[in-house]
Amino acid sequence: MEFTSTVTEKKQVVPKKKYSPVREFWVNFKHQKTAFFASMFILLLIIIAIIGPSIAPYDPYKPDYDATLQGPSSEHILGTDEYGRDIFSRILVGTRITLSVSTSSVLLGAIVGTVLGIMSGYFGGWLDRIIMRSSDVMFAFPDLLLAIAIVAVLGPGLNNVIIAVSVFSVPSFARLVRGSTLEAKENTFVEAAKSMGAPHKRIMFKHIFPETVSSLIVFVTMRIGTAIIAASSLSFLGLGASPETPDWGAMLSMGRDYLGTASHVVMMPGIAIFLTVLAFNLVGDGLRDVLDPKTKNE
Amino acid sequence: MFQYILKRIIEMIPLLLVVSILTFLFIHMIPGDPARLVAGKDATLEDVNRVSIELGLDQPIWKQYVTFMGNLFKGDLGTSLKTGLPVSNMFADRFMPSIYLTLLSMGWALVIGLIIGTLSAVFKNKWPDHLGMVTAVSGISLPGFWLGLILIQIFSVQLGWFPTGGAEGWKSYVLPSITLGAGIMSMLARFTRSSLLETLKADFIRTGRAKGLKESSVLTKHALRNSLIPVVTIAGLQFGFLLGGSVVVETVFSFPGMGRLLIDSIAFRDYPVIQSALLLFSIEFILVNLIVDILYSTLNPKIQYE
Amino acid sequence: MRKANLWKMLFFALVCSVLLVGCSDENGGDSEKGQKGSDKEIVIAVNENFISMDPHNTGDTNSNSVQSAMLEGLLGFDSDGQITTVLAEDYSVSENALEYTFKLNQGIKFHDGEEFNAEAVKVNIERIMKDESLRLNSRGFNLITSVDILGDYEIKVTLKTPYSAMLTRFSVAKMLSPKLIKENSDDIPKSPVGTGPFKFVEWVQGDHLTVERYDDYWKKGERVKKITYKPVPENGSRIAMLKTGEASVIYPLPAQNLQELEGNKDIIVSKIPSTIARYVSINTMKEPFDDVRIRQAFNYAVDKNAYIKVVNSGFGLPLDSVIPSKTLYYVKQDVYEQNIEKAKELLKEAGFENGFTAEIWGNTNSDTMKGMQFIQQQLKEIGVTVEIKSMEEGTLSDEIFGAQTPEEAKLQMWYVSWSSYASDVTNATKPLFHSESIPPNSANTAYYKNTEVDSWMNEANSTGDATKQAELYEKIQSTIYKDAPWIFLGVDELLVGTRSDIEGIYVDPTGGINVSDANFK
Amino acid sequence: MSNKLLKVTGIRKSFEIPSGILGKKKILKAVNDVSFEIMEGQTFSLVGESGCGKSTTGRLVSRLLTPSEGEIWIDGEEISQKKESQLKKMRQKVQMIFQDPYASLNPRMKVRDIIAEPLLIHTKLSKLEQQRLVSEILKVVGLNESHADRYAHEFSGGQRQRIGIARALIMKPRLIIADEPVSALDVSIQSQILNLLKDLQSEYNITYLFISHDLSVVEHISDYIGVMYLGTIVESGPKDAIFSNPQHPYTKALLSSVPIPDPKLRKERIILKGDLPSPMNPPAGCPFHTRCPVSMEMCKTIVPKVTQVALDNHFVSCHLMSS
Amino acid sequence: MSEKLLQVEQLQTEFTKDKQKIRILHGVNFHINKGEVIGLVGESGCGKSLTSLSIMGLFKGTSGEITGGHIRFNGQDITSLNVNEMRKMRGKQIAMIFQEPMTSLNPVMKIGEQLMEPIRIHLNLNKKQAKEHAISMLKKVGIARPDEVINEYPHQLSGGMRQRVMIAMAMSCNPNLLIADEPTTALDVTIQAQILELMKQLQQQEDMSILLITHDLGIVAEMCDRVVVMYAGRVVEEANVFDLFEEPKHPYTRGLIGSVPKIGDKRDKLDSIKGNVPDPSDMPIGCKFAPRCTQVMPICLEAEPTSIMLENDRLCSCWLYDHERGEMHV
Repeated sequence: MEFTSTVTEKKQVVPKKKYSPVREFWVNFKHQKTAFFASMFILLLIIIAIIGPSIAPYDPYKPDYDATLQGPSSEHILGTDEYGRDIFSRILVGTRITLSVSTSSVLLGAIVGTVLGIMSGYFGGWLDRIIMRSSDVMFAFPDLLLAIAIVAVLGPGLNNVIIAVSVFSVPSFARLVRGSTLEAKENTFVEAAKSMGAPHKRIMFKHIFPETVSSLIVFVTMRIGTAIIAASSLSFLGLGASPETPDWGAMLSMGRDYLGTASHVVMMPGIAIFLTVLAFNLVGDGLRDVLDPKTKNE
Repeated sequence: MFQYILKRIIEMIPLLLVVSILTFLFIHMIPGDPARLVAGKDATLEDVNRVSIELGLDQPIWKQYVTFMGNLFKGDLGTSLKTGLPVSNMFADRFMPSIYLTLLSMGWALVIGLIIGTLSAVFKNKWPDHLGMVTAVSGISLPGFWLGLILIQIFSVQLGWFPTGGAEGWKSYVLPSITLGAGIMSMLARFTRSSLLETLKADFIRTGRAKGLKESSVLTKHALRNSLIPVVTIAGLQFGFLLGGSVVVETVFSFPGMGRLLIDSIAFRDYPVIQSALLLFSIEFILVNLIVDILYSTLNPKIQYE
Repeated sequence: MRKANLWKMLFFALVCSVLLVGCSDENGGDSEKGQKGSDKEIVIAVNENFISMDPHNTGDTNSNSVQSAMLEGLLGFDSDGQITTVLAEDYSVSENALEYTFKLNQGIKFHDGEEFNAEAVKVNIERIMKDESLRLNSRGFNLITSVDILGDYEIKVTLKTPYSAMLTRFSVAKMLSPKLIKENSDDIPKSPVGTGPFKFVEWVQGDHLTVERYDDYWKKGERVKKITYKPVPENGSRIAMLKTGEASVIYPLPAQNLQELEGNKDIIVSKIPSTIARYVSINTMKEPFDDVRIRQAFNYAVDKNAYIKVVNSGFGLPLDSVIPSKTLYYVKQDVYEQNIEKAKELLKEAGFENGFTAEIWGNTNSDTMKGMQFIQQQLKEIGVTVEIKSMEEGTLSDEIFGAQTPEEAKLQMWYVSWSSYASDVTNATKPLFHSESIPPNSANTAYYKNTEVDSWMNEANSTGDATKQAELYEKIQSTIYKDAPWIFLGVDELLVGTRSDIEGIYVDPTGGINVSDANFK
Repeated sequence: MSNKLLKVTGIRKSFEIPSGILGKKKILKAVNDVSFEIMEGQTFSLVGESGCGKSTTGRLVSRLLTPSEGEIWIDGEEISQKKESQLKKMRQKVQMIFQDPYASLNPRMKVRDIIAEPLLIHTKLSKLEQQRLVSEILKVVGLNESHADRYAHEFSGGQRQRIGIARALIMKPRLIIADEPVSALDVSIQSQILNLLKDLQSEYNITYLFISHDLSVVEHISDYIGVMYLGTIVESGPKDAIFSNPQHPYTKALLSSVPIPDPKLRKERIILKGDLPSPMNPPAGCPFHTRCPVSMEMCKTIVPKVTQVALDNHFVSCHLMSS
Repeated sequence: MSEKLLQVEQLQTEFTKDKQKIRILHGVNFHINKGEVIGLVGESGCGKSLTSLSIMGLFKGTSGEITGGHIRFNGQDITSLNVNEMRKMRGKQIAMIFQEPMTSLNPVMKIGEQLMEPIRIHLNLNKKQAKEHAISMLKKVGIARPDEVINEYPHQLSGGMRQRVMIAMAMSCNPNLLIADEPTTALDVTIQAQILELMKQLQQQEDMSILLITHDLGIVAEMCDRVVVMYAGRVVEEANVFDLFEEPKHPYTRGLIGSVPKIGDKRDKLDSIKGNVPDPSDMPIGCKFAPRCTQVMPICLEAEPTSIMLENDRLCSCWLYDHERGEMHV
């Protein structure tokens, strides 16, 4: 057949650089300076999360009642808290808890939300209506009451904080994913799969889900920031992690009484939270520019 | 239009009924016995049981619900278990300040958010964009109570410009509304930016330029209005959240709002107050959605109400 | 509708919101608050919302404080928390502790012009007697069998059984205008009418409550024109208000912020020993806490002075008995001074050389969480690992009182505090240590059961003889202290911040704010 | 050759369209009493302007949609109301090719997996066997093995459409429903694909239901043609009959509207007035009467019946014919 | 008649992607006489739309820029105009209509408002006059109830109506040149026929020049006086419409015409051009069409042919017609 020549036509031209999707993403992402820098910061955080306990200069739990509320000094570079614990060590050790609580709660929320959202968008009809109306109710329902209920039923503790925070994010994820599902459903390749007789499960997870991934990733990074703040707000209301845990949010809320007298107790974890949330949001912004098909093309 | 609004309001009723049942079940499922809390720490079991009967808490839940709803239809929100005051009385003083605070926060967040977002989109990838986005993202990244406490330290204690709290006079609204609006402003700025960037790629923008329009009129007359549609959605959603009150901001600024009342009531398991407050929030939420829909139709002529 | 220009609408919305706020400004009254001069007002910032203005149904200190500006009882408390006469000129108790006779002051009028007399007292007492929903009803008043008017200004109250705290109750039960009770009882929780130095003006829920000088008050004196009470839950905000002068008095003054006020000549800080005992109750029926050595070891493990320094920012006294020092019949005990060696030895004797794991419960209050962490740190020294479970108040109370029998109880340790009137030693002991008070019945969360102590308490309650009571309470205190059903921590010292241009305001050991002589200097 | 592979009789499909946010639902009659049949190995084309219901008809036949009425017989089996679970056999026999080669291939799947997907769904073949079939089919459509491990977005439009065809071919279908398969392609590529489709037909005896708006393409590929207007077939018949002897005024106008790529043949066209009526609010009587240059009074009220024009299966629905 | 209205000379246009400049137009040359309809044909990606955007100076919001050559309009080099001067030119002297009448109109503005914008800017009319003018324009393009239509929104109109509105808008200031970029591609054939008819009619009425950009050779044959064929950012052939269809010179043009199915055409197989359009960032050396050409010669793979004037004022860029060098290498 004459078409075979299509293959040979490129012989005399320089081989074209066609990247795999992952590679292409990476190349584009590197151009996003701020986002790239922010993601390096997050990488640093992850490293700290892993090795934090071993590089911490002091035992983050060990009190020293003779050296409480000391300002930053050469001995304690970020000062000490109300029990004389080294704030720097606590922040280092707390990185793991803070990051894992926020990421796991967001991921949990994302998983549940995604499944609900895809089903809602894909099947439509009464299922859609039920899921969407319930998420409306969830939106209207004060987060805190939900948190209290969850913590009340499950008891306090980090795991339950994770559950509580993830429950908050389920409706948002469900909506987001439903939106992109409705969009993805319009793709002819979905129809093509249907015409081949592909089962619903395959269509939903093989064909539709990947279409939602890029907006999901963007949203996840942004939600992680929200989750850190949500978890710290729970601490503020005393519903968070066990109080001795060097979770940044808990440090922030326990330390707030000392804002006037020993402000470093609040400022240091506050700055840590701020920078981390900022970094996640910047990465999310960058990812959006790279991944979102709507803003991607020049 | 009027018919449409009426229809929407009628549609609210079954939804609210469902919400009321759900919330009623929900709040009764949370552990905690208001009778114990009413009776006091030093009360004996006997006292607690008596209080329980007195407050009608010994009744089956459905009966309590029927009583509550019955009173509600008579316009009676019930009596607070904690204070013994009519719930409507407790809401009266807090409702308007909450509304004002919400409007103010929303107002400035909308104006500044739109300005930052527009500038960022127009100067995409130039310094105003970077500056604007860092400002915006910072707004999201600051924990509310931290920002609030720092604002108090600077503007109340150090500079003495604004009171530390309360809800008397416009001055006392300044700091809480900044704290509350910061996150929303940021979100709106970001949405405005991306939405505007998208609109600026639309064909009709090119048409506008092909007509010989000035770039400024292309932006204001053609691009901005189109890009407001998604922004309105986000704004509406946030508005709904704000109306529910912000516990954190209300606590930091000792602001007499609905959020703190709700929290105090939750802590006390003050069922009638919680129930009424949740119902009120739901109504607000639905009304805000309605307003957003109407705003939609003014922004987007494609959507029509028949 | 579609014609409407969006920008116009947005602008309109903004203008509206500004206007609305502007209006609220006018409604909110004058903005000149906190200025000097006795015709101005004093602003008092407290840490929590007021719950109710019904004096017969109040359990919280702040509501009591506000009420005390407007209402007075037959009896009252002096600045040390001991009972004095107020509306009653004199009183007597029969020997069998069943009959209480009051002679009333004359010429006193309620704010609404009603006269204060025996009839008015009877209306008040009968209200409490009959209405079971009132908090005071279950606290003594349901024991009343009759209220007899002996004269226009003399009245006798008879009890079914002796109740040693009855005098304290009469001090708490403030008198309301009989007209209010009879005609507008719904208004009682909102706007009470009494005989006090100030009368009710307005209560904006969640924001403030204002009272105004009652010019016909029966005790003459110079007083400020107006007092406004504001609930300001955030510590930092309260202290900021004091500094900026927005508040003339703040209570409680957060101890950790005291340093901020150092060298500030405009602010006077006063320190009052309180009747608030801080302790950890230990479930004495649960292994291994049923061994007194373990409990004593815990007590030896804790450094009370460090506790006061770290948790209470240096303000407080060690709890050196089962009741605070201001409480009636208090007797100082031998304090368990911190002695890690001894504690470890006790543990070893009890068979826990290598320590064990225990759970401590508490509410979500930041002070509680601080205290629990401290206990955790201290017990770690003797090898006991403490897990902190902070629970939201309602849940916590369900967890504790949900257990119908001691066997069901999951509670091991509870970080908590107790406060009673200085004059009310019964309330400071019976609900906490009497075996009848074991949950769910009442607050004996140590599940402390000592038949001897039970009988001493019963005896003390049924006698009107003060010497006898003092004797019994001495035995009760020393026995319980040795049994160590608690980790005895400290007694709070209350801190009040006052602007230096204010006089005549003091806080009593229970935390009540007395303003009857409040004025600008 | 005389085996009827597809027979469609009287199918109808309506959609409910919510209008506005709360308006009353409107009924869109997308397909309104459509009947036709295709002999095995032949090409039947549905041609018409946007909104005429040709694509809906295609999707009804492929049972992506369920008809409200009517029968669809494929290879002797009636499938119009069968449930998805009962359609497995039919799905193997009938494959689709779509208009947009960009959207119809999952951008996140390798070409290999795209083509093998029907095998994965319908067969229990081993990975190896699947891959062998894929390589085979790639050659058939003019691609080669090295293309299999790339992603669809790395290909040009024509190549993508080849991938789409390969996917349709792999199950060795009897019927291919091609919905505007070349309208998104450049002319030079369009001819490649049309030629390929023709070659495949003669090689594998495939039957096509070809859907297009482009009369010149349709003329080139079809054996039989059905001209659709507002949900109904107004004229149908063998290609030559339709093109050389069009009877329905709409067919005539349509033919006349097509610009001929030859400046010497510039001619007076029949320019229809107005726009297509909304299918949500179709005119009474003959659906075409609002734009028909020769409409009569009766056309406004009476729906014309189908009449046979000549012996060779040429049918027209027009009052001009029946009178 | 042969007065040159627009001359495009050696036009080069580039885009920047990932900091790399990609040249899309490589020295495009052609001209338009007054009152002439020129067809610019080629497949997607050949640079025909970009040529029109270059003429209009519509690069705002893209990274495109003109990096070489001149565009003379009435003798004036418009590539040297500043932003403001160019803006005043757009819509007044050169107007443009686009492919998608749906998205080319602002969905949230009334037709009247959008129509009045260029009128008010360029003709200095007051609101009332502008409105009258707008209504008259709508009448001119055959819209039945112009008074109502000006108060309607784009979505309330059909595709054909919208394109009429676009034409009315473009024609409202009496431009000398109308650039129509695939004006009927999104429309149905019967509507397309209406619009083409309208354009023809208006062109004759106003004696306006039209640059008609299309991929549809049928439309070209129907509408144009002269045809410019583009391939890979270059003009490969230019000729009178009759000559071009009669005897296409460039192998590409020939392939293009051969691959279009014609009604009444009895060929069983269509001609086709093998392969695909090359990627602009990855162009072959020599003649860009060489890899797909059926008559490729060795020189084609080495050097790019230049434009050669043939009989009847035709131009063609192909080595086949360069009798000196072309034959040397055969």
